[in-house]
Amino acid sequence: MSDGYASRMPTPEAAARPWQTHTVAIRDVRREVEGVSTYDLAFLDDTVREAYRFAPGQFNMLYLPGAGEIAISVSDDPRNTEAYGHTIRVAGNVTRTLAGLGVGETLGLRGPFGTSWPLSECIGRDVVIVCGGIGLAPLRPAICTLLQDRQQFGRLNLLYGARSSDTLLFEREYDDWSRQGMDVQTTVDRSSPGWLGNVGVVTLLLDQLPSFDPHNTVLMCCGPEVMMKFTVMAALNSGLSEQQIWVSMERNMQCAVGLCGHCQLGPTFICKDGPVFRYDKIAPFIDVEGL
Amino acid sequence: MSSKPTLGVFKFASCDGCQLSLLAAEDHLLGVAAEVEIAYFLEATSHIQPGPYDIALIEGSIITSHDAERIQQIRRDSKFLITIGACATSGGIQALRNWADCNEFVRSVYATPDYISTLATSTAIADHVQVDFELRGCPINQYQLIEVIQSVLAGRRPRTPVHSVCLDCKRRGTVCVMVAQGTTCLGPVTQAGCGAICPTYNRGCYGCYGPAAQPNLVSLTGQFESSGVPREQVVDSLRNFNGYAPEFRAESERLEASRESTT
Amino acid sequence: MATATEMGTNERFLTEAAFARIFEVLESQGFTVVGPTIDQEAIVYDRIRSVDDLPRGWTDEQAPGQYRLQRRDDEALFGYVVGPHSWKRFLFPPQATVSKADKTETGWQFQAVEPEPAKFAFLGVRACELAAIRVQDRVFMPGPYVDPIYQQRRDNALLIAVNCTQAARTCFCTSMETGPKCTSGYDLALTEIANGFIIEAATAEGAEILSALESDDASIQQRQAGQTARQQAVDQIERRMDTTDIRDLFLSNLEHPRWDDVASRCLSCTNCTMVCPTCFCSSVEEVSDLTGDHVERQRQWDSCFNVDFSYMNGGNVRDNTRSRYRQWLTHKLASWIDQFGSSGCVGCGRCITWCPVGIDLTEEVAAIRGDAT
Amino acid sequence: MEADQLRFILQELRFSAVLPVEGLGRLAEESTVRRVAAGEVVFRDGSTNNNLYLIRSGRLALEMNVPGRGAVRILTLGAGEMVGWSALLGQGKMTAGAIAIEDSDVVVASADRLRELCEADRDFGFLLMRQMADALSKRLVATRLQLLDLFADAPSLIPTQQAD
Amino acid sequence: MTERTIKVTALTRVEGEGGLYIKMQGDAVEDIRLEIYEPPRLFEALLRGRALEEVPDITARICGICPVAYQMSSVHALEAALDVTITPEIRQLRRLLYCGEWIESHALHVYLLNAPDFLGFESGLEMAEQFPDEVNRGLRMKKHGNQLLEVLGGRAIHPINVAVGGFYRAPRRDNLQTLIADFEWGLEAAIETTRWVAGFNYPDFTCDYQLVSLSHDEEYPMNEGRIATSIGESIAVADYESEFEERHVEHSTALHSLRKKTGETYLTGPLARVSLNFDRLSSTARAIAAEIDMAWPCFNPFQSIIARGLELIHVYEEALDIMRDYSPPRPPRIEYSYQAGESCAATEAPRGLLYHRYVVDADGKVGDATIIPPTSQNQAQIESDLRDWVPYALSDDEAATSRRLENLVRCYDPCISCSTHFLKVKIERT
Repeated sequence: MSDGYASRMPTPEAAARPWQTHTVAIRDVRREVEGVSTYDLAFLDDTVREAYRFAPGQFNMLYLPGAGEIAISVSDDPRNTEAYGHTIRVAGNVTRTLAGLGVGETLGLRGPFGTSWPLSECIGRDVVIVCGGIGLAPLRPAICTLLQDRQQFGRLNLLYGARSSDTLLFEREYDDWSRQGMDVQTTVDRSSPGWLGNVGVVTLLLDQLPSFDPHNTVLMCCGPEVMMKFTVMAALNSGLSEQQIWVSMERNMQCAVGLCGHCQLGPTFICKDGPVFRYDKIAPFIDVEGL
Repeated sequence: MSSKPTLGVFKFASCDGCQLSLLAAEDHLLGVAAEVEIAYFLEATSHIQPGPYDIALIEGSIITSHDAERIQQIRRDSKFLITIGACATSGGIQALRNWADCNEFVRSVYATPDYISTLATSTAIADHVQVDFELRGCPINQYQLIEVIQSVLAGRRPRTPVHSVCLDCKRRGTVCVMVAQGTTCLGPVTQAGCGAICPTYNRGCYGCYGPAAQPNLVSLTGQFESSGVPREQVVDSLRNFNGYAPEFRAESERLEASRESTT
Repeated sequence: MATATEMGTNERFLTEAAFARIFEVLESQGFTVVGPTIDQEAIVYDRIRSVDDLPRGWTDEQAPGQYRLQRRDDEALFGYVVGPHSWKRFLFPPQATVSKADKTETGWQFQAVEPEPAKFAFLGVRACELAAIRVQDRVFMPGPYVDPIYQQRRDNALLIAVNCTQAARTCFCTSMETGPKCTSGYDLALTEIANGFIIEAATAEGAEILSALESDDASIQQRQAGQTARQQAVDQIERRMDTTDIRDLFLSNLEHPRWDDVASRCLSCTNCTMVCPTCFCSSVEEVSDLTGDHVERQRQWDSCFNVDFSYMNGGNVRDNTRSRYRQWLTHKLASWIDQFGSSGCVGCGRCITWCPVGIDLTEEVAAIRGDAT
Repeated sequence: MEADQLRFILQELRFSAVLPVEGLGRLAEESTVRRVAAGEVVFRDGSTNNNLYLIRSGRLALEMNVPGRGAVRILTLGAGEMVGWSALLGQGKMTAGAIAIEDSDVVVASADRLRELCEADRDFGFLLMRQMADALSKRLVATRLQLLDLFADAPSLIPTQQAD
Repeated sequence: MTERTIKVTALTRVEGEGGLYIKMQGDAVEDIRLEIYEPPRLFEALLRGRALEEVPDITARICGICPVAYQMSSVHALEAALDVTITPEIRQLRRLLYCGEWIESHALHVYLLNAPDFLGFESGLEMAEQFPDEVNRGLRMKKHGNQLLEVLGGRAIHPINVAVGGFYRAPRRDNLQTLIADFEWGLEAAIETTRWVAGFNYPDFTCDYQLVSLSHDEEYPMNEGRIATSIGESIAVADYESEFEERHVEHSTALHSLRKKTGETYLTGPLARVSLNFDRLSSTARAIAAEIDMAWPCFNPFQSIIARGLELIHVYEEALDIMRDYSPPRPPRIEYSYQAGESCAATEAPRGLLYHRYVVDADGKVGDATIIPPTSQNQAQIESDLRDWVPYALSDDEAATSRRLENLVRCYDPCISCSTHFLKVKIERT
């Protein structure tokens, strides 16, 4: 079973042609929150579709000719093989162009690339997922997998922080996730009238987390770098070791295969050594300003 | 009536070269004309349409009070205002007057200075109104201009590099004239866009595209001086087509001030 | 092709006239010969067609921030050290189209561009440059993903090395253990001596070329002359870089005050990265026609010294020269070892010579080592 | 409630768990447990309050009054957290209001009595104040992170595009 | 008598910005002004104290349409002051560069600016819808000019390769050889252009011009020669300022160039050049001129466009000759040392005579500069012609009147950007 959680290595054909892009069509667009939508993308070529598999945490390069290419983690359940959801926030040229496209239109996709969440490591252990903002998207495939194989794992906790209650991603799914055995807690930075949930940063939820066994827990974290840094601090305070903490990093990824040099952080290439790192691998570098 | 976005091209104190770049884009000219409605472009067409304009291209600097008023109206009439070229973006070569006695300048050129109505300074458009995008160059690069128009139409950010001329020299295989020939070259602190033509033609860059991002002028001018270039010449090298761009200006004034204090 | 193993002392002697025939031999085998030639007041690498294109009787004087062609007092063909170009220009071209997109009725169609067939013979590759090619081989080829353009060109390249018989003031290959003698990685290696060359083949391909040329067994005197000439290069190298524990030195000195010092001098102009024979950073640009229906993706050399190189989420991670210079030198000398198992520096000295303000990385290393934390 | 029982409760709360048993005993003697119903105000912003509260269960929210916006919720706090530090530090006047957002049990201790305890037993006082400082520093860091507005939209890449 | 004012507030399809103001008393023109909005950029003043090497770069910025003309006049004047003699090879290369500018400028004017007047369009772009082949032909010719400028000058607008003494770098032979096929096509296109414009309907309108242009014994005038006039004079360029003068005229606030001794207006530009140098045109140009059968000298300003056509043929043919025989000049630039001096030069810009005079000091700095562009010289003539043209142009339709007046102005291809000597005019608003 654990085998199925591993990152996908490229086929020899893909490895020899890193720039080969495949045509995908937009099957569905779901508006998640203001400025964030999920695009279900399906390969037009059957052979490509059948060969394509991704592991939770891996990313694709989405290409809009003329606008450019951007690294986007797959936010979908890995069991889906027809179309793959990509949850995207409008931020730059590519995402803005994408926002102008509708169902049926096509774009390019290369991938999957990078490392994945350590789901094999989670077997028999408690799992705490801490994420912020759009950072929930790259963890959604992991959540789907954890819940799918629920009995394999110990307690599952999701701690999720967002700017405000109307920017909580995938809110309609929280009940399902709870029902399937994951404790879901949310918090917001800015409260709004009528919001009865938590207010404050997500690291406080970690502090308040009811007893968990720090020695038998895997923590997975994704969000803005500063948020991850403080989450890690809180986790280390709670008794976790750096080897139990995994984070998903972001940098300017251009080639996605370690050849262009853009996404370096110290000795690592975020695109091929990451985006998912065991924390001790990047701990010396994450705090260095401008590295 | 066409629903294409409207384009206006407006001229202030300038040589016409930047707007000519649009006409010089022979291969793209008719293409551009198909994408936008040219609503105001005196040099190209007698067809004149009143504002508002979706895109305004502004050439030239402000050197008369009349122009200082005219640009305000154009700003009000324009949705997306782009300055094109060194004059509009940093005041142009005519900004040399900013360091001189302008009245004396006028007297030296005109027999009857009373007829001349001009401001004492030549200033960039952004000193008068909010500018949405600045396209550098003396003259601008027509491909960059097309890129800017295309990207505004597509609602994306124009891809105009901010790196130094050096990078383009090296991509072209041009040998560094500063290192191999001891030529004074502003390439290391000048924004790319021209295609690194001067070093490729065996001469030093003279800064047509203005300061590159985060230029280290102090280090470069120090190098010029230690290789024997007189300070006066270093100052002049910074004071030409983009002399009044903030970084070039600050450095030439620093050099001048420290000369005064040391002599 | 150039899987050179030492083939012992199989040294032969070529007269200059015999050597001159190498151009036709190479061209008859379909090679495009690239080698040193004078252009723009420097010895550059370009397509050459005969010995007449070589920089006969010229040498290069180098110092931090300075390069000058000088007449030699002899007629040596390879009597210079290294110039502004490196072979990466040909193996990893400064500009290349990597893919194309066309809008059709059924949507976008994408096509990865197959590398154009290119078969280069590099004439005059120095030991440090052989090392640089080995370094880039490790960047572009071990996979899982390979760079198709580099691989195509590399697989088909013939490397004709020339041993240095002199050194520039900026050379420090001995510190990096990459030269000056060519020890591996070439097909043929030459040492220029009076009236001709000592030549040895290290691969079957090299041997085949050699066999097409008229050569004799090198005499003891000729071998000694070659040895003396090569030793002269060793003796002339003045510059040193202490590489002891250099990886840890750098990674534990990321906040060293020297970074501020060098940032006050550095122009962030990218020259060092561009002339470096191992720097491999690139970016991809969209090139489209006005309709936007035909788009090419062009890869071009980029540099970690560019402000927007580290652009992310509306800001730049390395937004000042201090962080960019630190990134470059730390990567080159330290984190490169983690990534590719060797230093990224081969001691060719180009970054010292071609820095417009003469920043010398060996001095920076010494300064950081001098009061390391 | 028995003092012993209260001591056990305090031993389980994160804020007080590390205090020495003897000190906890004395703290327990000065404390009571109170049930606050959802919506009930514990203290008001700007009011004078002379109690320190430790949340045993449920959740409290801290709110600040902003003219024109009413009570703005700044932070929510759960089991093990402390509320009302300004009472202990002697100011008395509350910098924020506290309200229960679900039915909650809180341990209430008189700030005056606690201060006396601290004066009398400086070792205990040091430990209590260290816990206080620790809790406040966490809250400060959390506030700073809120201040950074990390999840805000990235700045627009089109420079100052006019509204259209 | 009724008073009437006609204002063309913005002249279009000319380089630079200007207007037209005419005041009528009944049928009589009371006042007529070509109004220049171009703000004064004070080039002559800002050149003072600059290194003479910078002069060709700075003066190029006077005009983006004809930068080469400014570079040519300035380097020749400075070389004269420094006693530098360029080699014949450099001289040829400069002629070739000038050919590029003439092609670019003439093709632009003929196709995008002037031809729409004759065919009833508001712009070349609009004309392209009905005359796509012609406009594309014009654009392609214009591109040839730009390509030549790019090869020789580094870029088409404000070339960077022109130096005092020659060129910074000579192009390789193959750089130019690759252009030959295009230029062969271009020569045919220039012939077609001339035939095409010769077929336009021209108003029966002539002016009593004194024509002025450079003239050279062996070649069509471009970079050097003496100044010829249609009254039979041959004036040394050094005597320019004693023969021609910029003067205030009472009814106008603009500086007018006039003949110094007689106060007469004069015309410079293609019409004058072809008229005065017809025999020096290339053989093909002369053959086409014969084929279209018109008399030279020509005094109809509207037929300037035909003169441009003939000049296009000439410069294509000359460019081809130079390119075919080209080998890079060695050295590309003549060394010189500084000396104090003063000298002048005139060259033929696409729009006419361009005169420069410089004083330089022993440190190579500019002491004084005088620049008299062709359009400034033509301005008095333009106003004078307008005065004569008004009776033909006048109708009750205000817009039609303005258009017809503008048509005449456009024939001179005035380059108002080159307004080193134009004045800001206060517009009378009645």
